[in-house]
Amino acid sequence: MKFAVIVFPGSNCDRDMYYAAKDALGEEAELVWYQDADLAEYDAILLPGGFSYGDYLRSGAIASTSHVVAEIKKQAKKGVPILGVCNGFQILLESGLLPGAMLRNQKLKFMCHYQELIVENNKTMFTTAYQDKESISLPIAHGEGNYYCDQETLKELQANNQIVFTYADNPNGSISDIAGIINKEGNVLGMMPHPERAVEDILGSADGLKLFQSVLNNWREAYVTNA
Amino acid sequence: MKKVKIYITLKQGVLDPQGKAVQDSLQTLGYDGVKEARVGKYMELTVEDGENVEKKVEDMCAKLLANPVIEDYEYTIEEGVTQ
Amino acid sequence: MKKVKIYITLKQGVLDPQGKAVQDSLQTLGYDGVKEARVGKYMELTVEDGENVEKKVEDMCAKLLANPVIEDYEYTIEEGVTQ
Amino acid sequence: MLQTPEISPEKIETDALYKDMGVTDEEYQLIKKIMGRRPNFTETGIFSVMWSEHCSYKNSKPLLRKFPTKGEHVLQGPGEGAGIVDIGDGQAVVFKVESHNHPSAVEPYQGAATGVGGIIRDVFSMGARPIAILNSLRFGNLTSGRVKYLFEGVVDGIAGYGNCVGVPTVGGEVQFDNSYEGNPLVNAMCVGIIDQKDIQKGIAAGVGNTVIYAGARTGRDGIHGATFASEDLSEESESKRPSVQVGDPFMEKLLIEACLEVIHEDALVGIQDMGAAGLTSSASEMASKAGTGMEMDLDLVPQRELNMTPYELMLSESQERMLLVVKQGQEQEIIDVFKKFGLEAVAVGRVTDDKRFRLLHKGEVAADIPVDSLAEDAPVYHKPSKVPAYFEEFQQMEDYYPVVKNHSEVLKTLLQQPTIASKEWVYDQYDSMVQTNTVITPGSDAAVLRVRGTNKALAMTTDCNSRYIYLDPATGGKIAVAEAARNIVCSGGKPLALTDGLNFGNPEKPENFWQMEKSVEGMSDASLKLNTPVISGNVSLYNESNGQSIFPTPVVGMVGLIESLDHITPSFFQQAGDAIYLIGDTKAEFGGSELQNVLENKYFGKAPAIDLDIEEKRQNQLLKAIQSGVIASAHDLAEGGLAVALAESLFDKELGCEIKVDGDLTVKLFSESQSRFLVSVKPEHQDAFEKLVEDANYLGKVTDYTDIKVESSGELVVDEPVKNLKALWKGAIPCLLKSKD
Ligand SMILES: Nc1ncnc2c1ncn2[C@@H]1O[C@H](COP(=O)(O)OP(=O)(O)O)[C@@H](O)[C@H]1O
Ligand SMILES: [Mg+2]
Repeated sequence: MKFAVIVFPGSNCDRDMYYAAKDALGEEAELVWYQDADLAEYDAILLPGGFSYGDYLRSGAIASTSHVVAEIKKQAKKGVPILGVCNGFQILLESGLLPGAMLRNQKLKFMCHYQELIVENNKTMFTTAYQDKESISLPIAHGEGNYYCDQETLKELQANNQIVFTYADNPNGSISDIAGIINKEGNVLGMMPHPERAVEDILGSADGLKLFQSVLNNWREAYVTNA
Repeated sequence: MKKVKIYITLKQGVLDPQGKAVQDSLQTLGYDGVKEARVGKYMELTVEDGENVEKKVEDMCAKLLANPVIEDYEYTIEEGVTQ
Repeated sequence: MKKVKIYITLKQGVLDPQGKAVQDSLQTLGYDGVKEARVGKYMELTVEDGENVEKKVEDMCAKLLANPVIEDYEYTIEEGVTQ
Repeated sequence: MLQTPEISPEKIETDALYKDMGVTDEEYQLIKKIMGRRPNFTETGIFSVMWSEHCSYKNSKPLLRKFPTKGEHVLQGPGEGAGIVDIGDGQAVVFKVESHNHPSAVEPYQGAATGVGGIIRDVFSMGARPIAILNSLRFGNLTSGRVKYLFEGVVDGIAGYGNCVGVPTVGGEVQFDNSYEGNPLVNAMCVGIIDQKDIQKGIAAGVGNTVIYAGARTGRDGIHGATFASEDLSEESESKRPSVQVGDPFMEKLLIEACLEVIHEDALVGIQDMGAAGLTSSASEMASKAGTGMEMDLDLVPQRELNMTPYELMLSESQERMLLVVKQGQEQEIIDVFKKFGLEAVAVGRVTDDKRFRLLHKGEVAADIPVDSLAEDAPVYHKPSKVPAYFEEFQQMEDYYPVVKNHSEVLKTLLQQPTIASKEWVYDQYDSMVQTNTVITPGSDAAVLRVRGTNKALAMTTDCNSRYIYLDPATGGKIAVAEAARNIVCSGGKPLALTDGLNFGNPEKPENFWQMEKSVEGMSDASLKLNTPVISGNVSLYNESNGQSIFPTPVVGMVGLIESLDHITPSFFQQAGDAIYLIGDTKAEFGGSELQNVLENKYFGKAPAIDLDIEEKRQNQLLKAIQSGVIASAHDLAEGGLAVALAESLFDKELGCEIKVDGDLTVKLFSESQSRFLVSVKPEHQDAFEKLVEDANYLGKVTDYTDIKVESSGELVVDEPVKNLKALWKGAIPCLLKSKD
């Protein structure tokens, strides 16, 4: 399987994402500079964390207007798995690929530590390797991870099982403890916690690896075994 | 040149932790007459004269400068300002 | 109640990376008429009527709301606004 | 911002205006002699910054020469952007510490942020990828509103910059003492990794080669920052505020990536960051080091503001700028790399053979100075030194002995002292994990990062107990180095080398100079003994406010090599049933202790003694024991002594312990005797451990009921739920920050 890791000016978890896919998962991965935007040859697209454009204006806002995001939208329509983590999630929100918006953390401070999450939906292509309601531990590292959407959108998210991860102990004020959501079609996942930082025991947890394994397993099932 | 002033505020109903923090600090400093504080953004653009400046400004706000999920915006356009 | 609107801008000459990023991005979007962008803060305070409101607002700005090392501020005070 | 008015050479001399720039009468005469004429305004400005302490080390050079700087692994000692040490496999570790004290006192957020930005540039300008940031911070007491503002702003600034550039902030230290009330210390350290073949130097070699300016445009930021950093802080500094620089971490991130790409271009000859004194120091140093000259056309320098004068262009400290020397004819290769990242890079000058530093502006020569007079040949002073009266008095005092009635209560009080309390409030704001190499995150003795692709890891720490140094700088200097090495050893590493951040008061006061002298001697002794040469460093003098000097604070930043990932050792107890040992002897040593501060609200008497032979022996034995796999956890004893170390060792896993101590309880629990470690050992490893480590005293066991129990002469003298202690320890700083003053 071949992963594209999109690198925006200011992305800084791009290599972490690359190593997760390449070394921890053992698949092919490439860093793709945002201006070289032909994404057709990739089986999955990863939007890494960091501070694209310095998080100036609003986090993810400027990146969401770039040409590569238009390209990502095309791939999303085709059903290609797309994962946005942290700043990647913010870009997905700003570009309308996922509903809602990010506000500053309730305590107005950046925070970085391991946080306990609940897997709320283990039926998505990103989460089948987890148990239903499994409790996992992933690092968070953000200053604007306070997820917000209006009540109508929230009801819709709930009704369609689009809430994939919640915080066991809400650190940032997110509505309904939301840590990660997926689109209705089930191929675009955005989450604030960093699965790519938790893919080896030596880093404190390997709970994030299962997310990448889920993507791989589901891709194999869809394309390899059928072939 | 035109000077465009843009005011971006959080929508009514969206919690404003920063505004709350400002209000709290003001109260700590003894300004207890402050009943509410909301924090938003203020931008000044210097824009070339031309057609449809207003339409363009409206577009820029809607497409980039404000996020309609959480923010409202207003603007004023001032004529021929030299800086 | 009074409604106080405060505009905080970076002092002339102080680097404004945010404004630069906004300008660049607007240009990329095709708004090349935008020659400069500066990003500041906008605050709205709801303040109880009372003596010396203006003096108090001035104080709040100087002591807390703006950072006089790098920022300038202006404000307007509107009468009897109900929100 | 206003333009700086030009002043005629005559007026500069007759009105002695050079003094306003920090140039003395003698220095002015010397400049005149070097120039063979009166220097013009721009030239005077250039001399003033290059001859400031910040750039020339004119007062500290004679002291710095005392440091041992060579060692078998040292690839680059002091003199370049950062020092470099071999870690095997063709790789090397690059590191340096930098201070940003005065800017942070004036504008804490930007001051700290640009301090971080500056030290990162020092590291990637060597060609290394920055992999970690540490810091060392000093503030007044957290009861004052101003101190809280500074503390919060500084931490926010470090986080704001470090998080955005994507270099993890993995460790540091914070102490609070009255002496820093008006003059906080903000020292930042950056660590990088490099393939030895990629090591760059800041030289302007090759006559005819092109000088390229890259990165942010030049504005009127921080003009005279370097001289400002070399003055006492006073009311007047408030009015110098416009000299505060604003950082752009986003630009820095792009610069890192561009520069790390550029170093692989054949066209590159030399590269250096523009730090203190901006374009002036980077350009003149690069030429002076290469034995060449340089000519630059200032009209070509990218400018952010209108009508900038040569003086302003040369003295600006705008951030995120680099200077490169590139082979003639191959400029485009380099420019294209920067372009890819959206960065400006322009040719602004060329390397000449006449050893002169010549600047053109609007068709005229704006400055023409023999380049060596700015760098290598800057004046050096040997300041008078005098033993301070307080020191003699302290030495003659009876040993201080605290009277403690309730040891449990004292332990609780100690755990809530901001200097000892948990710094989680601080480091939770730092992204400590980005780059996914951080194995031991902040909160332990040293941070540990694995070296990707190898089985090795690096341990790193910053340390300096300035109270001991104030009481006795020679002893305190030794302790600072030894303590840093202890932290490295506890994590399983072999100390490799150190970087120093020398923060002192005004060196013109002979008592201050004596403190500098003695601490440098102490540090040198310890570096020699522990085989940790000094490979880089920074000097920050004039740290005073209202005539009061800070405690002498020579910060030690140290990096160690962990040879195998299996050797990485946590600082806290791991499992119930493990045996607890105290390595080392405890004497009644309370001078400069946290307990003295709690009881007397000041520091006096003698600093704890240190014997470097014993220190070395214990460190070696402990490291051997760790490497042979018999140590479950290791923690050094520092402020608050054994009782605090025990409590800290229990917090992470919320375990308990049962230990026995005999003899004088106050001494055993709270003395700050040096060269001691608290370790835990699995029962099956006790025999092996006792054979390897000589001075180990068995104390008791880790338990799974979560109380800390200390028995003495058959009596339970401390019996507290660990949860309660942890809550006090964790809550202390947030609680102080919330309380109104
Ligand atoms: N300013 C800081 N930045 C990052 N980490 C910090 C800071 N201050 C303290 N820490 C972390 O808190 C832990 C304890 O610090 P400290 O009490 O100074 O330890 P020690 O006495 O062992 O040097 C260390 O892991 C250190 O890295
Ligand atoms: Mg320690």
